[in-house]
Amino acid sequence: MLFNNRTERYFVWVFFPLALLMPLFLEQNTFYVSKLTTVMIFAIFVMSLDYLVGRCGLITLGHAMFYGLGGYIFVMIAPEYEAVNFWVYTFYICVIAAAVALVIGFLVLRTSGIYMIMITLAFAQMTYYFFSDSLDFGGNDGVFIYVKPDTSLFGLSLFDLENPTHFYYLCLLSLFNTLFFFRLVTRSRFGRVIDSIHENPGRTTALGYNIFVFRLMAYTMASALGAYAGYLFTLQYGFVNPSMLAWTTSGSALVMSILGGIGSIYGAILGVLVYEGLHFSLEHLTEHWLLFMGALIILMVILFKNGIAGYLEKLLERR
Amino acid sequence: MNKLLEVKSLHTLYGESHVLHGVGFDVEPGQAVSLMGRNGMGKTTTLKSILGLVQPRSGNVLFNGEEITQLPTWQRMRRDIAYVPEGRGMFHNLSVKEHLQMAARPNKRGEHNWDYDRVLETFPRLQERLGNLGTQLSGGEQQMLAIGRALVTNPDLLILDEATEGLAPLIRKEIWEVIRTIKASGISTIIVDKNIKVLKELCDKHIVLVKGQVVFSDSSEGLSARLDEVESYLGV
Amino acid sequence: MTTSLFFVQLINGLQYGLLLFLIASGLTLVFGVMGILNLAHGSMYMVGAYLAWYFVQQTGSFTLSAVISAIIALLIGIVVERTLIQRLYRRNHLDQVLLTIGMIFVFNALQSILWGNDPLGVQVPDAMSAAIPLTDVVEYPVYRLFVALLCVAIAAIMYYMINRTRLGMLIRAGESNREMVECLGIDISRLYTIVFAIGVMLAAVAGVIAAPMSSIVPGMGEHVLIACFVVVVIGGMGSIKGALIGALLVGLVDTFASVLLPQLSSMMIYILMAFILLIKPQGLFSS
Amino acid sequence: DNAEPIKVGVMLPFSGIYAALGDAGRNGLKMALKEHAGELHGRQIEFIEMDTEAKPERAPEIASSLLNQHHANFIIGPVHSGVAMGMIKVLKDQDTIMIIPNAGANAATGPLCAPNIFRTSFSMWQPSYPMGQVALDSAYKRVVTMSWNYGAGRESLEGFEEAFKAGGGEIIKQIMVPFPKTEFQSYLSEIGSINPDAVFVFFAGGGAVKFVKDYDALGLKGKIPLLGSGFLTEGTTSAQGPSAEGIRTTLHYADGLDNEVNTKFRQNYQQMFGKEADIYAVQGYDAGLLIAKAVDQLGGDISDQAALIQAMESTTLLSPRGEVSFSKAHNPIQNIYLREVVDGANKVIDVPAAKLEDPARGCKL
Amino acid sequence: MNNNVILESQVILETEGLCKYWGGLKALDDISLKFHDRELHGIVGPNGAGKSTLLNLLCGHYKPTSGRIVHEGAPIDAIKPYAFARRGIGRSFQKTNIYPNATCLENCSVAVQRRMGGSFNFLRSRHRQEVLEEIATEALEKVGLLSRRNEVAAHISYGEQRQLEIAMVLATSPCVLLLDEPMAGMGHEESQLIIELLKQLKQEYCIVLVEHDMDAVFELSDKLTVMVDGQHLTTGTVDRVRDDPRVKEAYLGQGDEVY
Ligand SMILES: Nc1ncnc2c1ncn2[C@@H]1O[C@H](COP(=O)(O)OP(=O)(O)OP(=O)(O)O)[C@@H](O)[C@H]1O
Ligand SMILES: Nc1ncnc2c1ncn2[C@@H]1O[C@H](COP(=O)(O)OP(=O)(O)OP(=O)(O)O)[C@@H](O)[C@H]1O
Ligand SMILES: [Mg+2]
Ligand SMILES: [Mg+2]
Repeated sequence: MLFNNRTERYFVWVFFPLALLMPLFLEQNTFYVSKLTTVMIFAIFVMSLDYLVGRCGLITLGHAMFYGLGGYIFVMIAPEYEAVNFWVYTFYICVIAAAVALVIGFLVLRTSGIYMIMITLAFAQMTYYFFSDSLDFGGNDGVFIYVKPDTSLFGLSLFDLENPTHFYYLCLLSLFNTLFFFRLVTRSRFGRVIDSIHENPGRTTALGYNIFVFRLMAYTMASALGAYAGYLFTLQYGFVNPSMLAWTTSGSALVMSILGGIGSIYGAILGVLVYEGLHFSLEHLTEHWLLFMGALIILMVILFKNGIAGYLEKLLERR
Repeated sequence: MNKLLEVKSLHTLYGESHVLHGVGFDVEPGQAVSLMGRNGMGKTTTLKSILGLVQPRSGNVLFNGEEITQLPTWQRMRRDIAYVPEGRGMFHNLSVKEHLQMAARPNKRGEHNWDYDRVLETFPRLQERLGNLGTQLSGGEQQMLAIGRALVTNPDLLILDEATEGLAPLIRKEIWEVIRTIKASGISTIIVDKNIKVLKELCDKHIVLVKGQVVFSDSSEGLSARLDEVESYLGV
Repeated sequence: MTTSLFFVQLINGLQYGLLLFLIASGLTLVFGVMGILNLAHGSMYMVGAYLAWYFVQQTGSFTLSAVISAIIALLIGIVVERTLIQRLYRRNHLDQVLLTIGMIFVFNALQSILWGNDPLGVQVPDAMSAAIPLTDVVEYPVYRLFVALLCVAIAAIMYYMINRTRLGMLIRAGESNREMVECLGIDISRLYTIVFAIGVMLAAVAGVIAAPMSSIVPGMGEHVLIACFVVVVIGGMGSIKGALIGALLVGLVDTFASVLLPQLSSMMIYILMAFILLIKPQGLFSS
Repeated sequence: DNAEPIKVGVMLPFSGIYAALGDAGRNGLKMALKEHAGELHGRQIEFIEMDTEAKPERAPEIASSLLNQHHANFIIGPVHSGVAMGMIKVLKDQDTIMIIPNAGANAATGPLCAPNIFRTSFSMWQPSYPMGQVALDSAYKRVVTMSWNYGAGRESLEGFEEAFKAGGGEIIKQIMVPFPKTEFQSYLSEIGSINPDAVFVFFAGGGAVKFVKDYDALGLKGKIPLLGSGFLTEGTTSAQGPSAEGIRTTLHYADGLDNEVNTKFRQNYQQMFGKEADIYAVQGYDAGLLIAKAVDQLGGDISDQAALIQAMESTTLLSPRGEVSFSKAHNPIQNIYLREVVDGANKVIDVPAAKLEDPARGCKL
Repeated sequence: MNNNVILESQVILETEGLCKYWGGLKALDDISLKFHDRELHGIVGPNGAGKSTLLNLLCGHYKPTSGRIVHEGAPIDAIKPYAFARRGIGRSFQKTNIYPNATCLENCSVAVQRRMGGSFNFLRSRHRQEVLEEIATEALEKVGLLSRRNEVAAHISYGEQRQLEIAMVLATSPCVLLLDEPMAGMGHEESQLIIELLKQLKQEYCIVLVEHDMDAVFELSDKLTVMVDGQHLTTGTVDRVRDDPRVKEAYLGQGDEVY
């Protein structure tokens, strides 16, 4: 079975049906639909990071670079006032981001641990300043995307991106596919090697695996998915800003992934839901929401050994 | 005679798995005690329970008549116990010299029998490697350093897990000599090793564990008498 | 660039580097040597600056304020280590990330509640308000020289303590294998509490000392945080010498880049860091 | 219908580096609506406050929340230009009125202008353009300009440059500091070696404090005159201390403006919030004033957006900064004052531009 | 020992003037050795003689300071560490080096998979092909760990971990086995098991064995090399080496008693 852990199975069975029905409840209020869309987009991003950090042991503080690139690549390659094809551009963006990741990964994967955190940060910051200082891409203020792509595939147009509910379903589908994909990958033979490398890189080399290549592939894959999430985010409101690439974005994603349960993949969704949910509700309650947010985060680290997913597993996995 | 260490019916669990089933024995001052058993029988677990590195579910550990079962590890060690763990426990960021300097201290009675210089005398090999980091030593050198590091704390009770693992025959002999000397100076030892011949000659008392239970506990004479039985426990 | 300007910039670079070292010194200790990933380091820097401001208002004396602030920071360090950090030693390093980010939120909120959001300033103590002329126009404030000297002193003391004393060995050993240190009869947990608190205090003291030269504003902690990590990491984890040289390198490169390569100056320290880590993947002086 | 409260969404930074600006803006806004409660024809005001954290990437979402979740009639915000862009993307041509109480990006009332977007603050060009003439009048010929390298900074310098160059001045060097870096020492040393007639800068908030202190500490003060867009000394003089004394800046407001509205405004503000008002408070105040005036004109019925916009366009506000009316692009037409810091306060010394209107390049309204 | 066998079998791995210096320390100095197919070559020497260093060079873990390593006629000292294993040079470590959080079976499966391929298959389940697990199980069985098959490696005892270490090397089915003190930390029974196993294996493979357990070394070795302080002291048959006075002085000690 693909979702072989009981908690994960429950989660998938509860979350996705609920998410499918959600717009029915919220139809009157497009904001909630949009908000959930944003959450799901970010969950894709966090999931790709979770795979890198939790499964591959490649801790990066530069993942937002690809999130931002997802948007900026689109701005760079798409004509300004003409609707392009969504799928074609998804392909372009993923391929270009993967190419960038291949080059950057080739450099950063020589280091490990904290050194890798810092060197990925370095590359992300360089990209950040590149766009933030640039006059062509709106600089610090960001740029607009005026025309959203159309999503026809073989003449069949399933989603209208201008319609928030359609966009919501597109993102939900993407999220499910991402989860499904990562599950396949972690369960595969490739996944076995990745697990081994995570646990003991030296031993894996001694067994004859070229760990660099495996890491590079994982890095490239996760980066391309991160870019895809950024692309979706950009399309949601048609707005790109360099802050998408800032280290704070990477930091938030890392926080959500740890909160959700690092390495559990589906925990990414939990992490984003809980973090964003707390943020959303506290922000409305009090001006000093930061205080409560911080206190709750501290409390959760202390109480949950392996994030929220770990906590749920402790509750549900008892036979 | 009063006991230095008393271990009473220890039950230790790792999560769900019950490893020690009521292990009990005692060590008298100046005595050398061997702890034997096949792989996975609970020798290390017994030692760790004594030191508080794992907390036994039930049972007691008394040192010099004083109950120490609830104390944190460092307080137990302060009662002048020293430990050489299996796997050696080197510090990757300390040099050989620093390993010895950081650990060195007089014992409770203020005695300084073992100090930096004496360890280097005993293991001249280390003398040549003073600047190497702990993990930049050969396996045997690490073992020497681990023993030296334990000795400079001037213990009353020295606990050696896999005492001579990875040592060349000559050095192994050396180690047995050292243990003989410290025994002569009144220090007690608990030794885990597989060399039954040497242990028989060196130790006053022998304990054999099978599946977390003491199946044999007797003096060397007793061991000679029941050698076949013990050897079958050990799979020799 | 004229020679005189070159020398002025050299001094600027060194002084900035030394200041960076001062700010990063606590992190070098807590993160580099002890291996605790404390992202709230910058917050303690901020707290130091705000405390300095507050007690200068109350007492009128900068020195007194510095002493009180340092003591408060030490206490905060003890409490934080005892109640929070200590629970995480046996866990994944990443949990420390989460915990300390939570702490950043809390400190930021408290700062806003206690002291408001307006920018604040502390004046340079009168005794050190003089300046030494460097060129016709530019002069150099005595206070900044004093800070530079102080940084050198702190670097020397830290280097000696970590590398030469038994205490330093114990701390390093604790980073490598806590259990084994405990097996040598050392109360590692109390030792760690104290050293962590000292690290926190160093961060706050840096905030106090930097206060008269900078602006005290919300978010000032996050700005220095990255720079601190850059310094510690390019120097090589756990190396005081590395951190000092890393700090000076960052200071010099940043200073000269802003004048000579203004288009790249925003990226320069990252380029420097990437460059160093590509050549030496463990930093300059890692063991 | 008039029983419903008027919903005012407040989208300002209440945490992070811009929090002080957000606070002041909100204070001003609330004060204005309270003082002018009588003109609301019985309608209550309901505030919905959202912390932008000055994060542009969150701006569309928050704006959408105010628009679609809370159905705000007015949205006041933001401080940060990047956030403004994100908001405009969502709010442009919607049925809510967006009033910008600070962000000065020229584009907001330039190429991106829209019928429902108003600004009660300024465009970056506005406060610095008149300084060009001031510099020329002071016989400064060779000037170094300096600011953070971001939109607001660049546009501010451009405003100064436009007037200064037109009058024959020469910009001998333009220094762009990476945003939000506050290490100015090397730049100042360089300026010292160039020794220009004057320096014109744009910095704000904490950066402004640090800059002014460094300028003094390195001995440039008193040797090379420092000019600035007024934000250099707004809300920061107490932190800057004596280092700020004598700095001349241009802005659409000054503490000591001698008019009745201002005196009363400063007094009330001091009373309500326990601190001195600054430009950010004034801009927020004017946003409130604008709402009050428009609601009053329509007799409390704001359901017709076209009428509402018409009413807002045609009002003239009696602001603490003097009379303010709105250009076609919905940017304020206002006086720009030349101020000098005296005893920690920005005292008016001249009015280099009266009723200055932003050129609103690119706006098709 | 049968000398004819030694002469007939071919050289499979060879070092020429191999040196490894750590700063000023000559951990390995000018070592030239030949390792033959289907032969167990024992290496002994005092602690710090450079035995582990030699193995680390032979498996590509370290790069030599100078000298050459030739495998089946091809010089291999310039190739990447992982490539050594791909050429069939497998090694076990002196300091236990396993995947602590994976089960014993999984530990071996990783090793088997290297050989079986499919490591770049992203989609197919790793549990789909039983052959792989069969081979892994076989390896566990050989070292006597079958009953611990599904135990997490961190939860088995130290000695058992040493057994697992060997099982993992076997699972890669190498042609050259480099074993660094495989018996250290193992009990009698387990040691005996490994000795029996090695006796079998040496009929097929070239085995280089570093070990301080003299009984085992003497029993198993076809050829024995003694190293002292990075230098090559002597190489020969067990009997010759055992009686060499230099060896007695440097390593074994006088007298018959072996500790
Ligand atoms: N951390 C652990 N978690 C779970 N089980 C453990 C753990 N450590 C040891 N065990 C189990 O406890 C039993 C006893 O282990 P112990 O290490 O005490 O054996 P030992 O007698 O020292 O063996 P050896 O001679 O191999 O070192 C073993 O069966 C082992 O599987
Ligand atoms: N990374 C290193 N840096 C410096 N010296 C090292 C390093 N690794 C090993 N050495 C030294 O090289 C010498 C040879 O070590 P090696 O591990 O090869 O010895 P060995 O023959 O395997 O000994 P043992 O039987 O004790 O395992 C030792 O003296 C050791 O201190
Ligand atoms: Mg054991
Ligand atoms: Mg060795």
